[in-house]
Amino acid sequence: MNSLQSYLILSSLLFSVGLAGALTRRNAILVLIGIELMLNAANLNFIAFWRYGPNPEALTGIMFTIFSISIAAAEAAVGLSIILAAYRHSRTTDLDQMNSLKG
Amino acid sequence: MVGEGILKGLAETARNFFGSYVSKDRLTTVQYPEQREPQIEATRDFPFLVYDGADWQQGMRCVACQICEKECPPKCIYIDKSKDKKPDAFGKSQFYPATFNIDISVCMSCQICVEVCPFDAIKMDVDYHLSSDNRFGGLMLNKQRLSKSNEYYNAIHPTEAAAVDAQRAEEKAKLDAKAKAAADAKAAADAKAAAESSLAQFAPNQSAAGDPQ
Amino acid sequence: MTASFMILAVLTVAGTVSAMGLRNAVHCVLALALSFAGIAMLYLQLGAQFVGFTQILVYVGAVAILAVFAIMMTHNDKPMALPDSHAAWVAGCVVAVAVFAVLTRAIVSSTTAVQIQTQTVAPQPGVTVQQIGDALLHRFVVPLEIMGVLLTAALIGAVVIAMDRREEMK
Amino acid sequence: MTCLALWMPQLDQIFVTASHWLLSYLPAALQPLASAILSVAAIIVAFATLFALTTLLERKGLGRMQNRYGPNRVGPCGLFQPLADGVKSLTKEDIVPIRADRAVHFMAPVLLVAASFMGYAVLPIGRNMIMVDMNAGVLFFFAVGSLMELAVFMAGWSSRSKYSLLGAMRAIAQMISYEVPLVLASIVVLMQAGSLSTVSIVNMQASYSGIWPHWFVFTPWGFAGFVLFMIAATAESNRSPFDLPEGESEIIAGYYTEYSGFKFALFFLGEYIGMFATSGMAITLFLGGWSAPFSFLAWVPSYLWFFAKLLTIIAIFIWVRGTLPRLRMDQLMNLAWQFMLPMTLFNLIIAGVWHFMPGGLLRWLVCSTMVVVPCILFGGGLKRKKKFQIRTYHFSQ
Repeated sequence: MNSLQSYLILSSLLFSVGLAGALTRRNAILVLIGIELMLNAANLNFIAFWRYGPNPEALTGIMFTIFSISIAAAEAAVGLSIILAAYRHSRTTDLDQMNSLKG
Repeated sequence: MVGEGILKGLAETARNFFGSYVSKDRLTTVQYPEQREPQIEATRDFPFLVYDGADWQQGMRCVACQICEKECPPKCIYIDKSKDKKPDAFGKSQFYPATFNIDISVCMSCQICVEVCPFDAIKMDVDYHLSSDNRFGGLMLNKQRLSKSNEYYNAIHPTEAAAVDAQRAEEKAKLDAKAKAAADAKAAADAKAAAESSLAQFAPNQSAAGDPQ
Repeated sequence: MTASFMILAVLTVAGTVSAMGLRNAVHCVLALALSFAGIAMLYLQLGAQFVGFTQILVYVGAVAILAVFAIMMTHNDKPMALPDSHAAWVAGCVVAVAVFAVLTRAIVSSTTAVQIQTQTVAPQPGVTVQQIGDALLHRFVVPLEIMGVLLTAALIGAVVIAMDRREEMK
Repeated sequence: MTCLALWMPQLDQIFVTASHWLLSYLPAALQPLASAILSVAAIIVAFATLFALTTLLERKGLGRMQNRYGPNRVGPCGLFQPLADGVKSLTKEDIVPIRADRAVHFMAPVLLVAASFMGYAVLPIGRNMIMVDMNAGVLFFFAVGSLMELAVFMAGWSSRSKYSLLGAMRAIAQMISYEVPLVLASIVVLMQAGSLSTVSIVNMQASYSGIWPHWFVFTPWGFAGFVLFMIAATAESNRSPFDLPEGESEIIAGYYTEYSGFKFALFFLGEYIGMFATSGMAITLFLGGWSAPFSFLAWVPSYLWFFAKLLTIIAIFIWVRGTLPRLRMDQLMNLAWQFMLPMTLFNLIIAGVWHFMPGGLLRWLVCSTMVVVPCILFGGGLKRKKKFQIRTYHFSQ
């Protein structure tokens, strides 16, 4: 196994753990955290490919990661504020109990 | 202008900072263990017991009347009355406190014990060096630690002590006068009785009638 | 696979697993911060300094703190009860393991990765902040501007959504 | 005199040469590691000593501002007071609240101190005296600074005390609010220097025209940036007048209420070390780092200049602490978002104008006006009397 592959396997492991968390946890905040972890795993892939790719001077991987980080930050802010607003309505962040569309 | 107040404040603290190095009278701190502030006469903190004369046990003014014990708001005084009596400063035979304890960790320095004492036996002290490494023994003052001489009282509260002494001297004088008058009366009565008895007997001796004096 | 990679990988995976597995939500976020920091250090190891520091600044300094605030504001800082049914839990894990298996199989059997590896890889492609800045403001200037608009919109949107509207409704 | 002129460069580089000499005795494989350990040890020793000195200076200075003596018992002029404090905090019992989250409670002070020490890696303390010359040094500094927020939260949350939690929430709100102007105020320098590396920023300022140095603080935007940076730095390091997170009269000691003994001392250390680090960054960005203030003083060893500037800034911190009362929470937030943020953004425009205008008196005039006018305008907005009404408090539902 070479270095690129080890980075990719690490990233897929992170992705799967994030996925498992997002699927099994019932707390909305933790689900969001799982999604963030999956995004991060993808970012790691970009950087690894940039590093071991054929032409690193193009900076495509780095640029992609920078934009991805900004989008993830925006996503976290909006997501958490939605959870907050939902909590105000239903007094819970448990996804199993948030089962009605009526406010 | 924005920030003007901040600049003024900074100037003030700078003035204090440098001023404290220039003029010594800005620094009002008293370097405590070495330097002491002069004691103010009306200072008071915890009560003590006054005794007259040289021996604290003999001259104790307290007669264990227990008024202070009853009046004390936080109940920090504990008195045991003695079984026997001994003569007090006025020569009257009185009880004395067998135990007299004040827990100064409880005492609130209200001075009520002093106000109610009819014998001027309990007064307020000024000594504040009372720190101790033992909360129970160190701050529970017994009779011996509480007793302080009348001279000490005169030294810490001169005006008040002078008034008390004057009043006690007056009382004592009154008592002495009374005693003298009583003694005189007694002597006179004795003389009279003696005279009568001598009259009743056969050999009256006039000079002997004045002898008991 | 160097020793430093192994250490960082173990650290990151441990952080991630505890972030998804601990019962107390605040512990989860703290473990998440560890995992983010580990990923940032992996970036540094790969020579992407700027991205690594940005990762710490954005994820550890902002997203983790934001998550923590959200947890405190939704009263989730007590240990959570275990799920009643294990069915969903098992299903989730099975799916995740399946995904991992498929990905690993793909990576290990990939010929492209081996091809890339056999090429001469620059020992450390020195990317300076200057290069990144140039790229951002020349080749990627339109995405950068769009990103600015997106972030502003997200900022305003987050404030509007999270605002307590009870006063208005009265 | 010639002898002196000959020796001064050696004196300037004495630490660098000494470290090279020490390292030359080690095998080549160990050298990078040993070099790192050596620099870390040097930084920790130097700045921990400075911390000890500062606590004493602060107490004495504050005392003098209030016409008191300050500590003067332990040793001559109270010089050994920090030692006594250290011994005291080491021998004190370490109390952990029974319901506290022990692991997090323990990790918080460690993380705080570690994070505050990490910033020194990119501070050029003297000529050639920097641990790592990173390409993105300034970014590293701010990234590491943001770790402190997490440490503060861990301390406040794990203590399971209302005071701690309130203090932590206040601290985080304040640190996040002031991190924005802090970074924005330093961006003007990055714009001018065209680099994020602290070494090249200092090198840019270390030249002279006549006897005057090219420090960034001697430009309108640089001066405004410096003042804004220092205000934000005061708030970042939770110093008076922004010491709400640990306002003794309201919430005891804020997020470290439940800490005692050596952990408490660690918080204290972390706070001061963080303050020195931000001051050091201000020196690097605006005050020319280790460069001498006049060209004819350039023979003085460079690290001495750095520490002289650092001590001056510390003195100003103490002076401000002795002067200003604590802000209210709403005043704090208004200052951050209504004054600092617009001013720093405006400062970016000023720096741009300065960059593209031809040099001369006109440029000075235009840029100075551009600094002063918005300052008065935004400041006036702060001063405007607000109508207060009776507030009804509702706790978090």
